[in-house]
Amino acid sequence: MWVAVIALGVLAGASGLMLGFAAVRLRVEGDPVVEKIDAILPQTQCGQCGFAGCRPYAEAIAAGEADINQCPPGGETGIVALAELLGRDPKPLNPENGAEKPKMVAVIDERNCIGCTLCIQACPVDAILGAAKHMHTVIAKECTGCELCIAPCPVDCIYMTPIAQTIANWKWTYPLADTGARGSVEQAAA
Amino acid sequence: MINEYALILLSTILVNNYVLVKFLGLCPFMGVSRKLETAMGMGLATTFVLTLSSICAYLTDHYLLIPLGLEYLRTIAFILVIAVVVQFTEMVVHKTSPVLYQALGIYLPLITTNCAVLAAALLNVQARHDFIASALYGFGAAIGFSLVMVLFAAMRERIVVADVPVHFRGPAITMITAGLMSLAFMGFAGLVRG
Amino acid sequence: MSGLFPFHGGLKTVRHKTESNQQPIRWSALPHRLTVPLRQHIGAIAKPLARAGERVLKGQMIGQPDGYISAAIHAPTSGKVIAVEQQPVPHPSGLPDWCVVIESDGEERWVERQAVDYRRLHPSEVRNRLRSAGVVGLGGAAFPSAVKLNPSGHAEALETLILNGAECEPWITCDDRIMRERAAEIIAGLHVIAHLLEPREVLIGIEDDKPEAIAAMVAACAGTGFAVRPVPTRYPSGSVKQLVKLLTAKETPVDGLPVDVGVQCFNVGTAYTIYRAIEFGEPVISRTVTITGHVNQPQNLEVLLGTPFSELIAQSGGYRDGVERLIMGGPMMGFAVHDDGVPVTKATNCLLAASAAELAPLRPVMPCIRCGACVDACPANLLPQQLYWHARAKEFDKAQDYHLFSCIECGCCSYVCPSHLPLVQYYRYAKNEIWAQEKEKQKAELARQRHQARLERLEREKQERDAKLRQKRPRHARWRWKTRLTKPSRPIAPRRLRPRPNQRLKLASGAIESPCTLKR
Amino acid sequence: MHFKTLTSPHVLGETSVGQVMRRVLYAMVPGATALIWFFGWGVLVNLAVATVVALMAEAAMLAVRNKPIATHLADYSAVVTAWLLAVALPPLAPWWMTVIGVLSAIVVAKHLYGGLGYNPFNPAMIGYVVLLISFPREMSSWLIPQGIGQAHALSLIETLQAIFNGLLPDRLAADALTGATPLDALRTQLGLGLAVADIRNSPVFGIVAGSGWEWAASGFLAGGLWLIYTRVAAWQIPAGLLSGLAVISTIFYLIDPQRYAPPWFHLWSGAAIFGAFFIATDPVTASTTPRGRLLYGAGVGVLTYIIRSFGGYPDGVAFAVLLMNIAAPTIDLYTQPKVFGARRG
Repeated sequence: MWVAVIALGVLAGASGLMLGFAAVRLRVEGDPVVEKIDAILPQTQCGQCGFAGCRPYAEAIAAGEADINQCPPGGETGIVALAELLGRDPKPLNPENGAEKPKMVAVIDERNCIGCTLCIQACPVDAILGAAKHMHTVIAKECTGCELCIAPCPVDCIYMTPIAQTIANWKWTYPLADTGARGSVEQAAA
Repeated sequence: MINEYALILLSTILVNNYVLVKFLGLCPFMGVSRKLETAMGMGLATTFVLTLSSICAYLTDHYLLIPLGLEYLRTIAFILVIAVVVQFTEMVVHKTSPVLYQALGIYLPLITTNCAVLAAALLNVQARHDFIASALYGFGAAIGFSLVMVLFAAMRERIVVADVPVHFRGPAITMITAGLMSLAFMGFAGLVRG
Repeated sequence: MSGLFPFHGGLKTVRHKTESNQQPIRWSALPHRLTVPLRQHIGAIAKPLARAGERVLKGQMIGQPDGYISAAIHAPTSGKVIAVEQQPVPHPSGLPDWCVVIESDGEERWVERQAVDYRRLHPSEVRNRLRSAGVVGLGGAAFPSAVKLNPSGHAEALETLILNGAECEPWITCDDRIMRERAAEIIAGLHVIAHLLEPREVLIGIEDDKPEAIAAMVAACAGTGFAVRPVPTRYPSGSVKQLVKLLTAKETPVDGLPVDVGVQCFNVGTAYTIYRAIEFGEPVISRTVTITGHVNQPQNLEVLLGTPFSELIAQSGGYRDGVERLIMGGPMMGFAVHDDGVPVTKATNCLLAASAAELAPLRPVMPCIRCGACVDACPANLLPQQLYWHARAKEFDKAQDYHLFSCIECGCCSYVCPSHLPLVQYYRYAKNEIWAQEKEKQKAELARQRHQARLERLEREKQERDAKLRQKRPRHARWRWKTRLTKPSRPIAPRRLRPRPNQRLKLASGAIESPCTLKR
Repeated sequence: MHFKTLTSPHVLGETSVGQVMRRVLYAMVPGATALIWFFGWGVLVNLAVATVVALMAEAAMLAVRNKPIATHLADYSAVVTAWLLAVALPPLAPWWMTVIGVLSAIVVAKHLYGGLGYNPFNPAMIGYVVLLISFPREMSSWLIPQGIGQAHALSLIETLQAIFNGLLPDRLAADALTGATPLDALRTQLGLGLAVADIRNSPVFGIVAGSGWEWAASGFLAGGLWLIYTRVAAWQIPAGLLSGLAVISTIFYLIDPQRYAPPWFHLWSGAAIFGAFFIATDPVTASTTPRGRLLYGAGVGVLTYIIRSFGGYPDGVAFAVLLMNIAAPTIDLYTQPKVFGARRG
């Protein structure tokens, strides 16, 4: 009986030593996954995920503190991409963080703006132009639609408008009659 | 001698395929074959582990268990050897390609519990293979496993998008497909013993 | 090299050319009101020069090119500008675009035009003249020709210049008529192009179902060293990549242009407009349009840009009964317009009034059986059934692995598909989605950089404020409330003035702040 | 005037799925008539039963998936599957076997994956393999091939009685019923150590391969070539299969002529030609790239030979096709044709 215990003990000890040596030689530092997660996030810096921006949310996901379905602007495609990267199952968007909305742009109603610069400080990407006691306006191209400027505005003169569809950003639609029997393939009138 | 080894390879890869004829290693077969890249990564990792552990199992059995008459400890010793090899593989994979390490996730350490690995070791002993034969046997089993998994992954990537009835989507259609695949493999029945 | 190098795939279609290529080109009547779109070319929309209420002369520039890839827009006739506003334009979306609406006064008074001798001018001067004359490719793409006439960007000299008179799409005969009636002017235009690009050889590709046009062009080319090359009638031999392969055996690289293999291609109509712009100083204000299909007198008309489609149909004897669709362009690549009130643009080469006879009967769409008929028909050597499979499943990265962007949307695959699948719309949908995602990614990257810059600015301002604070207070102030355990180098997440009501705010991991530093 | 907007191209060719499948049916007629001529009315009855059951099963599944029944039935794909399966069954196979085979083909192998175009496995072969594995005895009981009018042949009524309630006319000698197919005969006698040469002069074998079989095979060959000519089936698959089978059987034949049958025997016997032109060329389950089809066909040919010579089943075409169906998606991935303008280096 003793022979068995000793034999297995020796075998376990030897392999333990070998593994210890291999662990030292094959150490891995840093974790490039955070960069990859940050690249998938929509960078609206809106904080709807409960973190102060996209980068902190990415770090939280990498560290496992946050779930992958807390980003409404990223929407369904964002969650699927994150699930694919991290090898997890895609989950529906967490309603507590807000619902997925079409892309919006903030617009300042210039009749009511009093030039208090509170929205300028709140905007995470400096997309609002203006100075103290001067008229403010939103740079439509830069605005990510994060809605952080709406709350601080004392006169509530900022509202969100969907991005208008022009010939430049019009897109062909998904063919309707996929494999159904309806004869023709109707092009959905814009 | 040569065609005896060739026979071992042909038998383990096609005829007595570990997954579709012997029904071993089904959990990673089902779990990791969702995407082709991860299936290939898993195939590679399993080939590395299976070949190495077949060899180590043979050495442990030949030079440690039989001289000391401890044949009854065979299963525990083999599991220990396999666990060591898997741990080593996990470190290598984590070092060489973190993306694959991230994608495989839990299934990499799970190779330890993969019944194909232990089965290969035990069957080697049972068939009294010599050193080269057991290495080839392990290698052939792993190649068979990886080949079928890669083919299955490519099929699943096509089926996941097919117009499958709602109730059969996901694991249901995957199981049916695996069943039909083993139906096809039954064509080899009776080809080669072992 | 005199041989022909057939391309893979392609279709033999019923030509329907004789319906409209019997009569010569006639001028269309001067319309009462012209709606001239400012976006008639690939590239930036032209900047409007005219204002509402202004009087303009025929040929006066009303749209200035904006940027390098753009072209000018001119008033097709003299008259009063009523408005510069959004009007319906011929586009698959049916969305309006910026147009200059001119009410013609019937006098047709020309702005003063100045001819020029291109041999003595510096090539860039000639190119600017063409650019301000609004010369664009009239084959259908409407790409500003001045950009293509600039040989500087490419290392080796131009090997071959091809004049594209193939006109492979059924029903369309405007190039055919132009070649028959204006061969000499086309060759003169070709001389200007050859002068600018100095190619080693000049070929003119014409499909062999147009013998009269070939004869006319051969006669006009006598003694010029230009070679007319009849090519077999096979759709889409008129597509640039296919015609280049057909005549020079060179394959345009997957991600490149024909000029990368030393070949440049121009449409016969474009050569004619170059001739008019150089010899007569006339800007591009009209073009030849084929009006054909289910109309009483199919014919070719020389039409002022901005003329509504309905007027052209009226001048061609009106619709015969049973017209279902009005297609701008040919049946293979043209698109159906919503309303026939939209104006003619530089890209309008044909109006096809299509009834059930001309159109495919609406047959049920069946699933793809991977029969491979589309693989044999695809002139770009693609796998349309795999592209369809991934486009349908919205797996756009896989669609790109199968070279989705090499698809020239010629329609051959949809034509031969036994399941009548709208394959081309799947590919257009997938391309649009990929471009949109690409734009989204760039926008997100820009937002990330701006956010990063803002954090660093805030951090810098904080450091400066702390430094100023420390200088004002004497050194002996030992006691400090502020205890900081974080490493100073990490950027601290910006504190929000009023935290959002419904979120429990999590600090960036690792930073512990005591309340004193919260004063802002 | 306001118009409907539809996407280009606005004109379509004259083909349709129905036309493709109907041409496959026409191409099967010569081979099937040869079979009926040599093996009696049983083949015809099987064809009828299979077709009826297939159409009913297809209609039922379409109704369940609430897809339009008329349009999908008009594509004849269910009829093609039924005929492919019925031709492969023994003439006097009981009716319920045909029903089970067709149901497993149409319901399990085809509609469970989403109907036409989505099934990874060839439905007819799944049906055949299910029957082969579940009812080995009935599946290997073939008749001695002989003309309809000859003495032994069964009349139509007797055939119907045999199929529907299993009654055999007493005048039939026992072995007449359970005659083995040429491949079966070859396998069993090879097992007994006889040389191939003298095995082949027993009555079962005709000029090239099995006596009745070679005419059926030639009939299917004619139909198959017409399919290739009308571009319904891709030429690469039969070319790959027949050359694969020919090459490997020649190699083994040269190694040991006594032990392995000659290549022309293998080509003309069993379901080789029928499989090459009708079963393997099912576009949905086969590989879809030109080079991939050659590889796919060669794979089926080689696997057929391996199963025939070394395996437990007389004819390996069914298993070989299913095995290559498994490999088809992977083959498609790695045999993409070179795109227009792809860089040389």
